Amino acid sequence: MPVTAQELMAVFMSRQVNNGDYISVGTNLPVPTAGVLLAHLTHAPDAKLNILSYFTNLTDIDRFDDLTQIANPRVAKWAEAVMSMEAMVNAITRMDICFAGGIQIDRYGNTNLIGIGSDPDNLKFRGPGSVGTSTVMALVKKYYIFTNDHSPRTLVEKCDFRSTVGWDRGGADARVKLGLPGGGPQYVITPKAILDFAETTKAMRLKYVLPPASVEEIVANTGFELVIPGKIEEMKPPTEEELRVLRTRVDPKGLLRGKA
Amino acid sequence: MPVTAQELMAVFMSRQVNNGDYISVGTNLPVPTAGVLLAHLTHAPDAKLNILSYFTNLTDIDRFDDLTQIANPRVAKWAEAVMSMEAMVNAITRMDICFAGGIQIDRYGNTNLIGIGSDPDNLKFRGPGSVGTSTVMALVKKYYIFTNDHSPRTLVEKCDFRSTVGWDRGGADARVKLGLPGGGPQYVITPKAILDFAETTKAMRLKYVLPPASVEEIVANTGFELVIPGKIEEMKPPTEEELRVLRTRVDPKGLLRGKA
Amino acid sequence: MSRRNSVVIALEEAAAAIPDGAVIGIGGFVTTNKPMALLRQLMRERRKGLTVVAAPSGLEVDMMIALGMVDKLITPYVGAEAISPVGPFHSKWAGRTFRVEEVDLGTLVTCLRARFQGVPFLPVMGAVGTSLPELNPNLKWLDDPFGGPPVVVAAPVEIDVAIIHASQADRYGNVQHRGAVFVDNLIAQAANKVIVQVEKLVSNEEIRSAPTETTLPCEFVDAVVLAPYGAHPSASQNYYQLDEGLMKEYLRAGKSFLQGDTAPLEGFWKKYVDRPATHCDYLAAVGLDRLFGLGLEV
Amino acid sequence: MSRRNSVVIALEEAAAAIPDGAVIGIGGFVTTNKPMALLRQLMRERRKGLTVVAAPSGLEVDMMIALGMVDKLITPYVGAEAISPVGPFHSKWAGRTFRVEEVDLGTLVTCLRARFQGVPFLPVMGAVGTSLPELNPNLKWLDDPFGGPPVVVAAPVEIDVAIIHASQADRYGNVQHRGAVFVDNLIAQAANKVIVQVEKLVSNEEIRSAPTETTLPCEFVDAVVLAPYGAHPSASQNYYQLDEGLMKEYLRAGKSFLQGDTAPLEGFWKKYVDRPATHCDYLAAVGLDRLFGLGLEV
Repeated sequence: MPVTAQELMAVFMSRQVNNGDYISVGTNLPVPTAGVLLAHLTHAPDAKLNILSYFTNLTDIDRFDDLTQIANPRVAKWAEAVMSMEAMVNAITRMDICFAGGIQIDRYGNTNLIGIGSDPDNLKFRGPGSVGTSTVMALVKKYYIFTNDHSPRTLVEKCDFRSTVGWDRGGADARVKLGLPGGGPQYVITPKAILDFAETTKAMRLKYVLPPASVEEIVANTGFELVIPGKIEEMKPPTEEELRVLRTRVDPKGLLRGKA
Repeated sequence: MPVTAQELMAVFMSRQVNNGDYISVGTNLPVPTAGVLLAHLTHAPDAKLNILSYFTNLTDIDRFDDLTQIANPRVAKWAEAVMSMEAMVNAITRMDICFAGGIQIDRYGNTNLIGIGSDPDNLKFRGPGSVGTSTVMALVKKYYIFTNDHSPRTLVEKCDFRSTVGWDRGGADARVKLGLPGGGPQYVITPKAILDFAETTKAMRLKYVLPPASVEEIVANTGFELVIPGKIEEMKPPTEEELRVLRTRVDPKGLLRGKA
Repeated sequence: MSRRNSVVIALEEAAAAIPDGAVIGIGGFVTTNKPMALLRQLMRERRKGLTVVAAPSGLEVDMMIALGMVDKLITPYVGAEAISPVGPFHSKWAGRTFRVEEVDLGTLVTCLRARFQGVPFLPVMGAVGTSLPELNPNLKWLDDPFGGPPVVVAAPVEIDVAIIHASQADRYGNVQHRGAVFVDNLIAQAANKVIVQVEKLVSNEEIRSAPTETTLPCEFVDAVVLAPYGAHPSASQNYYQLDEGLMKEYLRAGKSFLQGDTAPLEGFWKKYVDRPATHCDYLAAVGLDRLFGLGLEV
Repeated sequence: MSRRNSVVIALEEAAAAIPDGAVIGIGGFVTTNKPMALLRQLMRERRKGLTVVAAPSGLEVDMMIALGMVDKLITPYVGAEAISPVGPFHSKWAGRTFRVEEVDLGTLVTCLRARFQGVPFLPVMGAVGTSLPELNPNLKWLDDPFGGPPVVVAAPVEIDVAIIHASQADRYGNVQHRGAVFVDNLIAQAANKVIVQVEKLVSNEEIRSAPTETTLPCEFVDAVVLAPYGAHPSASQNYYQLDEGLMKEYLRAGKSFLQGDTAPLEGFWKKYVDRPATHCDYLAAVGLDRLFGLGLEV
């Protein structure tokens, strides 16, 4: 079976994880979760996985039956430590990797979970709320923005509201000027593309095209002008080992292959 | 056997405790500890006693063998809860009663555990340090100042340094002006006297004379001008029940009777 | 010797301590450990004008919005994760008017900390550069006296009554979650009164046998209510999983309501809120078979 | 599948990670859970120019002052309670010159919190109206943007290496105190590197059997050192009581030194610090009979 875009997204994520990284795995984000687990079961057995209020080590687990349900209190059975939310908020500055979703994501990686509209008292659509993202993304060493919807509705010129600040209005020193300790967003991961931020402007830039998408399709489905490099590199394909662990242990039911 | 001044101090303390009060019992303060335990074993079975990192209930304990050693990790055996210091610092605004010692105490109930001298880099005597007192006395609902030494060396016109602020430079609104949420010092308890603070000036005032001391002796041994009321009331003597519980259960070895 | 008093009271008595217009703090986390028995009593009595300060919320807050009980909302999330990323009453709020003071979890924690630390404000980095300061009057900008860039600071949020669900407590109010405490300890510490509903009452000796498991010492707890299955349809740590079916029943009814068909939602209130006079009646309406089926897998 | 790595290292290797001039954080509380084995190794090697950030301290800080190891001290207390309200080196400091940045426990906690919360400052009510702002350059006055009186704010304190004593850990660095954690969690979180000495190494399965007992998850721990009786002469929770006799031996020697007789203190260093080449040699010098006699009463 050919490798799906969602599998490529997971493999890309997995490669961002260093052994020993302290990672908070968010709820209801099965693709990033798959990426983190893939890293954990291959090259990052010492990764510290924080799920809800639990610190877990999952390397002994043979296979995961439900990627959409990893982040629920059932993970308590794998816990090595249970933390209060206060302790976890205290620990964010030590965290290496986290993920941010967004109903809107702008050119500089600012995101919005608050709502759509101009009048906050009369929103067209009310988002779920910022959850933990504002504070986590201010402080975590690096983070990844993730969306299942690569469209001009989500990738917008300007967020109606900002629940997290990425690179603000651009520039490599944008976060330093705001005094934010965290390292900011590194990549935006969508079903069509992996995007990064240009070094000096921090404007969003196409890095990899995820098949079957094309550059034209990506440009057409982005609500602002993406930076398109002269030559677009191809993402190194998944190794046999990555694909084997992903398909037999992390995602045996095939959620990322459109089966579950 | 006649009632000693230290027993009167403990009985006075006991009567300040309301049933249900949350009280932090400091280390190495046997007389206030005796007072709190006396209240707990008589009229305040619901008092919440916080000792070191432990929340305890001691009403089931028949007798205490060592009042100087109540506040050590051995109290863990009586614990209902174990708290981190962070959680305890978070809880001070809820605390009803605490005690402050001082190597110097001034007319307005400001205290000093830092040191004696004028040059902080070359102190004549270096105190033990503020321990938890600065923050606790800023926030606790009411507190009591305790000293074993009623002399002009301890009761001074002005502290060389302040580790806690009581009524600052005087006045009923002194603490409100500083924005301190806590209720401030209520009484100063010494082996010679119980002292309170005059309502409007908050200057220290003689309330009870503890025999065998006399008013003259107290005045002579205080390093500033005490407020002396026209008529000095006598402290209601210990009841039979108070004395029985104090001598047979709280202090069976007679530490407060000069025996231990 | 006088005896130590019990703080165990009836659910109805506990609910009576929460008047119209109160600021209530709700513990738990999204779909876990929500104090549903107490909240259902408030729903039954249609408490009005509440300010809700809550940890990341599940559908209980959506229900309270639907019933018109909420005047002001301070919570970083309302939804049920994969079951429902947003609740039905997110959609243009269905005409329910109330104010939202936007916070993320870090900001909420900061507001609660400011309250119980007795400080007038605390800095919160998570709000810097976001829309939160525009959307929340409790947030202001402040210069850094140590020379760095300005920061956002948050004012204290005070709670009248905190409502929390936990695994067990003794009669004196020593509470153990037997698992994660979530934000419950902070909500309790920021509150003037704390009510905890528990699956089980245990002896003081049992509490003392594992004092490090005590998550809320009796000092922080004013009243304990016995409410087995009291978190249903949310999950209860160590006791049962969430009832996805009942949540979906509510979601369907809510969505019908928004499309103009009010009957399913009226039926839902009747069946699960208004007709059962007591918590036990509610459990009977759900069905014991169904409840037992939610037992935790090994 | 790659294997998870052990973080257990030898005491000497751990001490080598602490250079002259380091900012060290010392855990424990007064006479309990002091990381004496690690500190004795630093004493043996006469580490110089240290900044000591410590929870309320016992005589270990007094000893380090006596040995001239301390350049700067940030701790709310140095003493041994009833045994010795102040240590010998409090008296005019015996000619040892070092700076003290005055803090109380609330201020210290605030400085540590500012560090790991990533904020430039945090208000601390305990310092308002006291001498602390004059005596500590990390404290400054700031106006309240919400209109209240000005407050004192504290800047972050950063720690290079935290040194902590606990009951047990697994090979991956999951640490359990089996009792109070004191300020150890905050000192660890404010530190760039965390070394924990433990009475006992246990299996990961034992840790997992009681995950709520884990006080420092492996995320916060860089190295674990096995050091049974490693807190001696301070007490170790669940293991042994403090050795009052040995503390008094030190106090007598220190007081003689201050009165001009240097021999007893020199003898103390020789016997307990310099002659024992290893932690086990130290335990032998103290005597196993004596150590076993410190076992906790029931």
